[in-house]
Parts: sequence; structure tokens; C-alpha cells
Amino acid sequence: QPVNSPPVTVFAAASLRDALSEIATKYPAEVTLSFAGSGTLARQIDAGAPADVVILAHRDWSAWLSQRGLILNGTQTEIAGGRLVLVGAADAPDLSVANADTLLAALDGGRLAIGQRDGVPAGAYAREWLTDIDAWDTLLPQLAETDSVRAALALVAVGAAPLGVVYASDAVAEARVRVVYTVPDESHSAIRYPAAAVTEAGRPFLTLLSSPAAAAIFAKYGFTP
Amino acid sequence: MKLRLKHKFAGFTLDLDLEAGSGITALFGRSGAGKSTIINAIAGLLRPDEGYLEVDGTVLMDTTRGLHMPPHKRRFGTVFQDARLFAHLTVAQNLDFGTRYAPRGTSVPRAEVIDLLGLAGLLDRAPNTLSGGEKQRTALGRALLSAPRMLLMDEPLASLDSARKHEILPYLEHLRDGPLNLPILYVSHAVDEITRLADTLIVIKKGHIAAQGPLRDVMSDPAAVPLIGVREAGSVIEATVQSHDADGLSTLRLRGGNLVLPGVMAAVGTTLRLRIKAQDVMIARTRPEGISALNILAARIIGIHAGAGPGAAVTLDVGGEQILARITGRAVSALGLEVGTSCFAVLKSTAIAQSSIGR
Amino acid sequence: MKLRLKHKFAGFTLDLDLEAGSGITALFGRSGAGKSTIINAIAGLLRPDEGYLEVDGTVLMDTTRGLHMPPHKRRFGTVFQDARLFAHLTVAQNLDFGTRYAPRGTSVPRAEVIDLLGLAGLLDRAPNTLSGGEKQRTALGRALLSAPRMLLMDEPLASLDSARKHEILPYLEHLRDGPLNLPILYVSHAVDEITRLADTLIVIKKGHIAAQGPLRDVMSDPAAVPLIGVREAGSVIEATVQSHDADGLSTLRLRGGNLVLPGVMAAVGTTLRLRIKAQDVMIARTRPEGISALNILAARIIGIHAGAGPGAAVTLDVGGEQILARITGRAVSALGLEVGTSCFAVLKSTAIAQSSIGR
Amino acid sequence: MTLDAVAWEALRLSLWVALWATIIAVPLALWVAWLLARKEFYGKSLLNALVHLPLVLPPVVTGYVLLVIFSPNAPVGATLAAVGLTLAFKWTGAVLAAIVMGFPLMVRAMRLAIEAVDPRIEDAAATLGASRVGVFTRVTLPLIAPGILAGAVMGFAKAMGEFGATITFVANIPGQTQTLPIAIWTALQIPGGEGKAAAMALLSCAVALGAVFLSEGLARRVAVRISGAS
Amino acid sequence: MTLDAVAWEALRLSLWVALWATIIAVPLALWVAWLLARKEFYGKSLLNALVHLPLVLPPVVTGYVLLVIFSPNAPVGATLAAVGLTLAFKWTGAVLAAIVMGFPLMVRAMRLAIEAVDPRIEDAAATLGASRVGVFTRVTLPLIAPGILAGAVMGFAKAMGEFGATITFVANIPGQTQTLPIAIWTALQIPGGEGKAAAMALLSCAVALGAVFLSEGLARRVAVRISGAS
Ligand SMILES: Nc1ncnc2c1ncn2[C@@H]1O[C@H](COP(=O)(O)OP(=O)(O)OP(=O)(O)O)[C@@H](O)[C@H]1O
Ligand SMILES: Nc1ncnc2c1ncn2[C@@H]1O[C@H](COP(=O)(O)OP(=O)(O)OP(=O)(O)O)[C@@H](O)[C@H]1O
Ligand code: MOO
Ligand SMILES: [Mg+2]
Ligand SMILES: [Mg+2]
Repeated sequence: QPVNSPPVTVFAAASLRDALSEIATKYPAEVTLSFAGSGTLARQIDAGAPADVVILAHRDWSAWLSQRGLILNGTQTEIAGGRLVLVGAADAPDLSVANADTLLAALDGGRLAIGQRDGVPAGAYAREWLTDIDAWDTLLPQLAETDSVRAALALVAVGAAPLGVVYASDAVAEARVRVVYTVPDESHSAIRYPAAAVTEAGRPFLTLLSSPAAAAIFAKYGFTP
Repeated sequence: MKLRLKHKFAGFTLDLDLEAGSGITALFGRSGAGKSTIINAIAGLLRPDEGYLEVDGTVLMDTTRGLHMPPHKRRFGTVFQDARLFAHLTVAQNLDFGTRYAPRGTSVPRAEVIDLLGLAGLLDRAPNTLSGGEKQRTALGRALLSAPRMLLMDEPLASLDSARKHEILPYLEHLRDGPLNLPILYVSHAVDEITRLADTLIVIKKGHIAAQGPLRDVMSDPAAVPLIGVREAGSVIEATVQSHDADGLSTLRLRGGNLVLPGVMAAVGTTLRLRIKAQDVMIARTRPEGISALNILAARIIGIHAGAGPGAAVTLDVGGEQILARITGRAVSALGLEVGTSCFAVLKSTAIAQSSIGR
Repeated sequence: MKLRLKHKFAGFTLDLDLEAGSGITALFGRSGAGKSTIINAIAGLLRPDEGYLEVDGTVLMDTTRGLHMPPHKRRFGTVFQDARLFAHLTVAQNLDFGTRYAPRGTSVPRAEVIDLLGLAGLLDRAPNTLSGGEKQRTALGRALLSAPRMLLMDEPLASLDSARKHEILPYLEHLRDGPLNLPILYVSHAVDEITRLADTLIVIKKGHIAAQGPLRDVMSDPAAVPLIGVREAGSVIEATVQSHDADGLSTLRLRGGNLVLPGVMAAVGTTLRLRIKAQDVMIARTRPEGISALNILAARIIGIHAGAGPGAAVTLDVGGEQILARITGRAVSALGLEVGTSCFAVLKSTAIAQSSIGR
Repeated sequence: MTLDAVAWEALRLSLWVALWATIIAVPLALWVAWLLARKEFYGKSLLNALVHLPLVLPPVVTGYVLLVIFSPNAPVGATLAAVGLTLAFKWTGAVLAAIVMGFPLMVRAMRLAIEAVDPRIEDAAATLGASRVGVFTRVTLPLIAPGILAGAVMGFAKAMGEFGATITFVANIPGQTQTLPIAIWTALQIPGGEGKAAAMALLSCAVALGAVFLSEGLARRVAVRISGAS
Repeated sequence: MTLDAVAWEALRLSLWVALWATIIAVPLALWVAWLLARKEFYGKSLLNALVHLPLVLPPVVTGYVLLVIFSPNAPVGATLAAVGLTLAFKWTGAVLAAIVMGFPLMVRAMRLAIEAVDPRIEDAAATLGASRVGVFTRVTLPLIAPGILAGAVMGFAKAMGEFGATITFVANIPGQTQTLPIAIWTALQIPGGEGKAAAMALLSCAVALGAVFLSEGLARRVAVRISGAS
């Protein structure tokens, strides 16, 4: 346990909400959590947001921050990871092999919901995967891109889209969908949640995030180490 | 037209039962008497608490049966006390607004109406730029051109100068008598307008009917004098045009003799209605000589009605026609007038207003 | 008051130069002549193309110097042709709107005005529920109670019944003559209102001044007869109340003799202004006997003005006062009237309207 | 700061969506505004509140509610799909989202205009023979034209700017549902995308300002006719 | 579907922000509406367009622009901070965002109301001695009260619902800037959060409906006085 634990403000990617809320209870001082999309968070830090710690959902934005010298050198760390899964309706069959043909067949004319390919991290990973299996160009006309991975999940949950690419952590709590295929980790760059201290006051919380206790909580909510 | 109305506003109750024949019916009454409310009810714009309206045998409103014919089906062209022009239309478009709803065949000559109302120079103008009288004239034209089944006019000439009034009044008479045979309900404070136009006179007092009947009967009823106003009371008689003379005067024959009036615009043989204000009639015991008044008629007194003030209303029989004279009580005693006295009624030729000659 | 105005609307040009003394100045003219435009310019609501206005030696508007005193500083209480009541206020609140701007000390008795205008029962009402005449009365009361420096009235009595009018007119006279000494500019089509009230008469015709001057001069000018209307022309004379008699009649002395009129509401010794319509005057060569007309005055003809029609305007000298008589041309020749002829002017007692008696 | 094909395509789509949204919403909003201004009926307050809802709810929620109602699995969505009207992932859905989000603005403007019309003028038209429909089209409608125009501009502008409900309801499909705001947002999600976003935002402003200017010009002409050149 | 402390705190904050936004924006919007309705000046069209901008831009862009202008690093933000007014990442900034986003709605409603006032009634007041200020406060203002009320309700509702610009400008800090819409959005970001989100959305609706009802009641009283019980 950190000896000196000042109150901290943490700006974090929205999908980490439940996990971080629980971890915050382990911190001896007050933790203020502010959730938003990664791009928004990064720009707010740039504008002088009163954040002590920032946790993003994508490496690009953390690189953007460190490039600008907005985070404390050497505090960058990746506190958790995730897995990408393909979800379908609750009664959808498993997809044993994923390629352009099987995906097209499973979609049956419907759309594949993913996060926006450039802006939403989950969408960027999905694009890498689909490119890797040579299905991107084929599926391009049948994509439904959303502003968050949660929106992609919702499209599948309400039946607007037969399939969607989301994080395993998202699929856990949504009863109206089931995982029909787990995307191999090696088919896309690693899903990592980069964190860094913005001020000195952020260091102790960053330490807590890297602790085994935190790891256990992340695991409970479907994140990988 | 048969109308029965009951309607309550806070502090004001309308309760009346009126009947009007064809021709022009005048509604007369003080400010706040309920005239506009009656017009609104007839037009179908006000649903009275209780009401029944029958026109030409058709029932248009009967609250007991929940019957209420909407205003556009009644087509009672209405000239409101406030002009209510359409601000988004020009004067010409205002005038033409109702023409498309006019039944086929009935048409009011547009050019004639525009000319009569002096609107020719204003046709392209926006209503907001019109003077008070111009607005009122446009509203009148708009109602006329909609070829209504009946005209309801709520003080339509109140803001017009008397010259314009005297151009419009004959036209209204023409509408009544001409091929259109248009019934008109006419609200006015101006007794000379009313007596000139009206066939039936209805006097409204605080929401009730104070007097109603054919114009001549109401007007020559001495009891009605206070209702109508002392200065405006008078009798209405009929006369036939006998000749138009070279000096611009016309001679009219009435039952009790001849009347000489400044040129009357009516063909020889036409029967006219003349309003003779009681205050314009003098009484002489002997036929006056060497006086500028050209009309001296032999008469007999059939009634003397002393009012509250210094005046007296004397009813004269002039060859069977009743003529009302208003003179002072002092003159009554000075001349020793009493019922049965033979005398002469003296009228100035110029005292009978053109505006009070109706067809 | 000195006013010079030039203003152009499309198709209408106002160009006039007028002067009015204290007292009541009447603006008279046909519909569209420009009366309301003048009122607006004086009130400060219209900025004319060119204009100069001076009141009591103070220049309120001078376009050459870019001077334009805003309306609220002029405080010319204005009664508009349309009532323009404040819809969000009750009648009472409308009446009281201007009182807070009244200069200290000047106050118009509220209860008196409310009573005069018959508004007591309406004080809590919303303007939208008022009848046409009630609105106009409220607007009038509102202007009066603002204790203005001058009153501008644009046909303020047009939608009132004559009984109400005859209650209000004396009050306006009182404002003019009483302690307030309020100058009034009064627009009206009604000649009897004007002749009763006005000290100065200005006749407007198509944006220009057709006649202006003291009322008596303009009214008894035979040339003005067509401007004012044949039936309304007449002379204005002054008379002093001599006695009130037991039978309700009053005797007034004028230069050429006595006049007997129905009860005049003025103390003995008061000098009144009487309007005698030309058409109410008859001319006799010999003094008529046994006739109900109580007023027979010796006169001499000083002018005969034959009009376009069958009538003639005869100017009579009655002991130094000029009286205009309108008789037929036929009577002129029948009686052999010519300038210089001695004769008698015959007036009915009841022919002089109460409304045309002014103080 | 250059505008690529994506931007132009997004602009085209936004204009198309905004145009349709305005065309469809104006009569609807007018009807609702008229009901609220002139009629008394059971549930009036509820209707009024309902109209205001999209203003109060976060746009994402509105989009989610639309998604739930109009998804092909839902009864309403299925029925519409059966008659050939698909909304999900189509520009038609973007139109619906724009209509719903702009509705409160349009209804308010029109309602205020209707409430300002003096019913006595309409009465006068009726006495001249105009039926209810005639009175409405020939008197009420022209008199409230400035208000309708104001409402239409508000609706059009909102449609040009709507983001949250649209992306939630119909996602972000270039050429189908990627409207200008969505394209701008997308650009902002990428580090260094500010320039592109700014360029598109300026484009959006330009169009909207054009619409505002146009409407002001129209309104002025209407107003001059009504109030007269004084 | 339960409401936790976070929800109540967000509601409190939203009400607080919406109230302040309404109080501050009403007089400002009234002034701008009056300028647009009654005055001719150079740059009027520009002002009009500017007022409409927040409607056209995606809320995120508006929020971003606010952030750029008012961030503690920017000149304007720094100056304000020097006089003790910090906006970015504070509830005060949420108020600003709500004002900016609601402004077009408020101005339109008030402008329509002002345009419906007959200047001849104001003229009448002037002849009775009322100065410009007197005329405005005693005649114009009460006559346009329904329009001001309508504008205020629109502004309040929008302030209760504003999300995009707010979260971008002032982030999502519980108790400081986490308004109800932001709390709803946050709840929706986690699978299974729908129930909580729905509960909060209902709360939001309830409040907004309350405001709408209240305003209708007020408007009715004003309107009855103006049009009379007929
Ligand atoms: N909505 C209303 N609420 C209360 N009283 C009303 C309402 N409408 C009319 N009144 C009253 O009913 C009476 C009759 O009104 P109406 O307009 O019919 O009078 P009017 O005879 O036309 O008078 P005027 O000659 O002044 O126009 C008036 O005293 C008026 O104040
Ligand atoms: N804004 C305007 N544009 C064009 N013409 C106008 C405008 N305002 C007034 N006029 C014209 O100027 C003339 C004078 O109008 P004004 O209102 O002064 O007449 P008025 O003498 O008061 O008439 P009334 O007795 O009918 O009220 C009218 O012919 C009118 O049409
Ligand atoms: O209601 Mo928004 O925040 O303008 O899409
Ligand atoms: Mg009336
Ligand atoms: Mg006028």
C-alpha cells in the first residue's frame, strides 16, 4: 500500500467504469472518476483538465499525449488487456471458422456492427482482424459502425444487426447476446489499456492499478491481464 | 328572420326575441346594449347559451336540438365594427376573398363597388397603410363582393365622412331593392342613416328589446322619442314624385298635399320614403304668408304628448298621414293648441335631408 | 402651436402649414385627407420628411436641425382612431397607465372621468371583452387621466351613441376652459361636434389645407359651404343667458334680439356660443303670427350666394351678427329677396341642438 | 485543411437528410402546434410533454429508444419493413432521428405563431364563405408563414447538426448514414484529425448560415407584406 | 431499477445547472431577440447566424470550441480564471455549455413573440408619457411574457438534456459536472447498465414534464388575461 495517498482525479475510458469504480474503493483517499471516450479524454488533458491519472482504451491516444509531454515521463503502463469476440443473438449458432464466406453467410444480408474503424478502439481492432483474415473489403458494404463499442453491442442486442465485434468484457453482462466466436489475439494488435500519471499526485493510484488486487478486479469484469 | 337569444356574460345578459322581415332591419341602441353580440350570434360566431335562428323557413341554429350551422355555410357577409382586414393580402385581394365562395350566377359588379367606395387608387396597398375610413370601406366592399345571402353590418359607416356616406347609402338601398333583394341587418347610432334605410327598427336596451316594429310605427310613436333621442325623433311618410321643376326643385305628392324639395333623384311616379324630423316641423294657426318655407300643409292635431322637458311632441294628421312635430310647451299654450285644433304644418324645403329620402 | 409638415407616401402627399391658438382646434376632412397622419406627426410617432413643430414657444420638432422630441417627452395624450388598449391590463389599469408620468400637481379627477365615461362597471374587465364603444371610452379616459400637456383626439366619439356624446362634449369644454386650460386637437367628421367645441377650424383636403381660421369665420364663409357639406353649414354666434323661465325655456340675448331655447345649462350672464345651421333658418318678409317658432328676429340681407343646386345661401345681418340661411332659389324669387331687403329670420326654439351650444 | 470525397459525400447526405426531415416534419409539427395552440382535448398536456422529450433526454437515449422501437425485430419496425420502409441503417432512419430531435423546436415556433393570430380575423373569413380548411389555408397559414419558416429553419439546422441520436439509431455508414456531424465526430476521434474536422465544421456552418440567410430574406418579404412599409 | 446516490447527485446538479443557465440566458436571449426583431444594424445577419450555430454543429464540436476558448491554457480562459471565474471542468462550464446550446431555441421563441407585438400599442404607451424603458417593461414585456416563458422552458429543457457539448467541455466529474444526461450515458457504457440508465431517464422526463406543465399553467394564466375569457 502506498504510504502517501493524496486524493486523485482519474480520467478514464468509459468501458472501464465498473472495474475502476471497484478498484477506487481500495484507494485510501478520495478518487474522482471521469469517464468519456478516449479522444475526448486526451483532448481534455491537452486543455488542462484537472486529471492526475489518465487511462485510455487505445495506444494511439496515449502516444499523442506523451508526444505533447502531457504525462509524466516513465509513468506509462498498461494496466489491463482485452479480447475481441464476435457476438450474435442469444440463439445464434457458434461460428467455428471465421472467414469472409462464413461471416457473409452468418450475416445473411444483415450488417456487422463494429465500433467506428478509426475512432473507436474496438473498431480499430476489429478492422485489423478482418483485414488479417482478408474479409475487410468483402464486408465493407455490410458494416454498421458506431460511436462506441457499447452501441455496437446494442445493435446486436436489439436484433438490428445479426453480428457484432465487441470486447469479451462487454459480452459478459449482456444476456441478449452470446459469443459465437472468439477472435484470436494474434490476428490484431494487442488490446491494451494504457495508463499514465499526469501529475505527481497520480503516481500512488497508478501503483494501485498495477497491483495484483487490481488485476483480480479487472479479471472479474472480463478483462485480461 | 326569427331570432331568439339568451346569453350571459359576467354582468351582462342578453335575452331577446326578434323578428325581421325582408328589407333592411336596423338595430339601434346605446354603447354596450348588445348589438354586436347579436350580430355575432346571427353570423354563427358566438354560440349563445340558448338560441334559435330561422331564416326563410330554414332553421340555422337551435340550441335545444344542438343545431349550429357553421358561419361559412350561413354566408351572412359581415361588416364588423373593427375592419378585420386580412393583413397579408392587398386591398384587391381582400375584396376578392369571398368571390370564390359566391354561388354561381350571383355576382355583384366589382368595378361598381370599387368605384362607389373610392377604392380604385388603393387596390395594391397593404391594409396596414390605409386610413381608418379606407379600412372600413375595404371591409364593406369585401362583404358586398362575397355575394352574401344576407348582410350584417355593424356600424359600417361610423368613420366615414358624410359625403361618402351619402354615396354609399343609396347603394345599400339598391342592394335591398334591386335584383339581389338582399336582406340587411344594420347596426347604427346614426338615426338619419337608420331612418333612411330601415324597413324595420329594433331598439335594444341593456340586452333587451325596448321597441320593435316597422320603422314608421316605431318612429312616429311619441313614446319612442326618449329611446331614439329627442333630437332625432320624427315621422316617416310616403310620397310620390310628381314633377321635377326647372329651378332644381322636385314636387312630391303626399296624401295631405304637395311637398317641394330640392331635386330628388328619382323618376316621376316613384314612391319615396321621407323622414321628417319632429324638430323640423313648425305649427301655425293661420297659413303664414311671405315666408321662405315652401311647404305649408293643412293639418289637424290628433295628439299632444308633453315630455319631461320644455318640449312637447304634437302628432298631426295631414290628410291621413301622421306627422310628428316637436315644439315648445310655451308655443302650445301661446297658440292654444289642443287635440282637434286645425292648423298648418310648416316645413322648410331644405329641412328634409337627402339622406333621409329612401326608396 | 405652429406646424409645418411635408410627407410623402406612395400616392399621397401631405404638405401643410398650420397654426392653432389655445382652446380646441378641429381638423376636418374627408376620409384619407391626412388627418391621422397629422396627429401622428404631432404626437411624435411619425418622423415626417420635413417638419417643424412649435408649441408655446418651444420647438419640439425641426427636421432641418435634426430635432425630434420623443413622444413621451411631448406628452400629448392621444386618443387614436383605433382604441389601442393594453390587452394585458384591465380597464382600470389601462386608465391608470399614464398617471405615474403626470407631472406633480396636475391631476385629473379619476372618479369623475370614470363616471362621465360610464366605465364604473367595467374596471376589472379585460379590454378584449369590451364593446366597440366601451373600448373607445376607455381609450379616452386613459388619455385624460395621463394629465397630458395637450390632447390629440382622432375621432374619439365615432362609435358612441349621441346620448353619451352629449355627456362627454361638455366635459371636453370644461377641460379647455377649466383650471387645466388644456389645448385640444380634435379630428372629427361630425360637424355638430366640431362647431360645438372648436375655436379654430382647419379643413384638410387631400393633404393640403383648404380653409383655416377661427371657427366662426370659416363656418359663416359661404365659400366654405361645399367643404363642410351643404347640410352642415351654418353660422356661429354669441349669446348671453338672460333668464331661465318656469316652463323650462331659457332666454338668451344676442345683439339683434332675444332667443328662446329649451333649458340651457348655464348660469345667467354666461356667454355661450350657438351654432345655427343655415337650413334651420327661414326668412319671412313680414313678421309671422300664430306660429310655433318662438324666435323671430328682424334682419337685413347682406349677401345672396346662389349655389350649384336649387338652394341659395343668404347672409343675414341680425343686429350686427351674421346669420346664414339656406333657402331655395324659388323662395328667393317668390319673396323678392335681394341684398338690402329687410326681413325676419325665423328659428324654431328646438332647432338649436344642445350639442351645438358651447361655452 | 482540405475536404476529401468523404466530406462531400457526408455533406450531400446531410443536406438530403435535412431536406427530407424538414419537408416531412413541417406539416406534422404544424398540425401538432395547431392542436396545442387551439384545441382542448384529453391528454393535451401529455402530448405537449412528449413533444418536449427529445430536448430533455440525452440524444443517445433517444437514439436507443428509436432503435428499440424500429429495429426489424420489434413489432413497429417489422410492420414498417413489411410495407417496404426500412429505417435501420438507412438514410431514412437518419431522417427519422432528425425529425424527432427537431420536433420540439419546430412545434414551439409554430405554436407561438398560431397563438399570435387573432381568431377574429379567421371569423371574418368564415363569414365570407370560407370553410375551416379555406380559412386555414387562405388566412391562418399565410399569417403564420413567418413562424412556419422559423420552425423550418430551426428544424433544418438541427437536422444538419444532429449527431447523438442518429449515430445510435442508424450507425455510421458512409453514403447511407454518415452525415456531416458524424463525419466531423469521426475525424475528431483520430489524433491529428482536428484540421479535417474543422474544415467540415466550417462547411456545415456555411450551409446552415446560407439557410438562415435565405429564411431571413423570405421572412422579411413576408413581413413587409403583412406589416406594410411604414 | 433503483436510483442510487449518483443519480440523485446528478439530478441535483442538472437542476442547478439548468436553473442557472435559464436565469442567465433569459435576459441575454431577450436582448438578442429584441435586437433581431426590432433593430437594423450592420452585422445583424451575422449575429443571427451566430446564434443558430450551436444548432448546426455537432454538440461535440461546440464543446470542443468552448474547451479551446475557455481552457485554463487559453487567453480567455486564463483571464477569466484570474478574476476567479473558472469554467472548464466546473459546473459553471456546464452552465455555459447549456446556455450556448439552448440559446438558439430561446432567441427564436422570444423573437417570434416580439415580432407579434403591434408597435402601435407601444406608440400609445409613449404618448401617455412612458419612456422607452417604461414602454418596454410595462407594455412590451408583459405582452411577450408567453414567448419569454416558452423560450425559458425550451432553454431549461435543453439544459436538462444537454450532453455532447457538456461532456466535451467540462468532462464527467461526479458532483461537479456529471449532469443527469452524462450520468445516463455513463451508465449505458457498461453492459447491463440499461436499467439504471432507464431509471435516470425517467427521472429526467419527470422533471422536464413538471417544468412543461408548470410553464403551460403560467402561460395559460397570462394568455387568459390577454385574450379575455371569451
Ligand atoms: N366576453 C365578454 N365578457 C364579458 N362581457 C362581455 C363580453 N363580450 C361582451 N360583453 C359585454 O356585453 C355588452 C354588449 O356588448 P356588445 O359588443 O354587444 O355591445 P354593442 O351594443 O355592440 O356596443 P357598442 O355600440 O359600444 O359597440 C357590453 O357591455 C360588453 O361589455
Ligand atoms: N404607410 C402608408 N403608405 C402609403 N400610404 C399611406 C400610408 N399611411 C397613410 N397613407 C395614406 O395617406 C392618406 C392619409 O391617411 P390618414 O390616415 O392621415 O387619413 P385620415 O384623414 O385620417 O382618414 P380617415 O378619416 O379615413 O381616418 C390616406 O390616403 C392613406 O391611404
Ligand atoms: O441534443 Mo444535442 O446534444 O444538440 O444532439
Ligand atoms: Mg358593438
Ligand atoms: Mg384617420
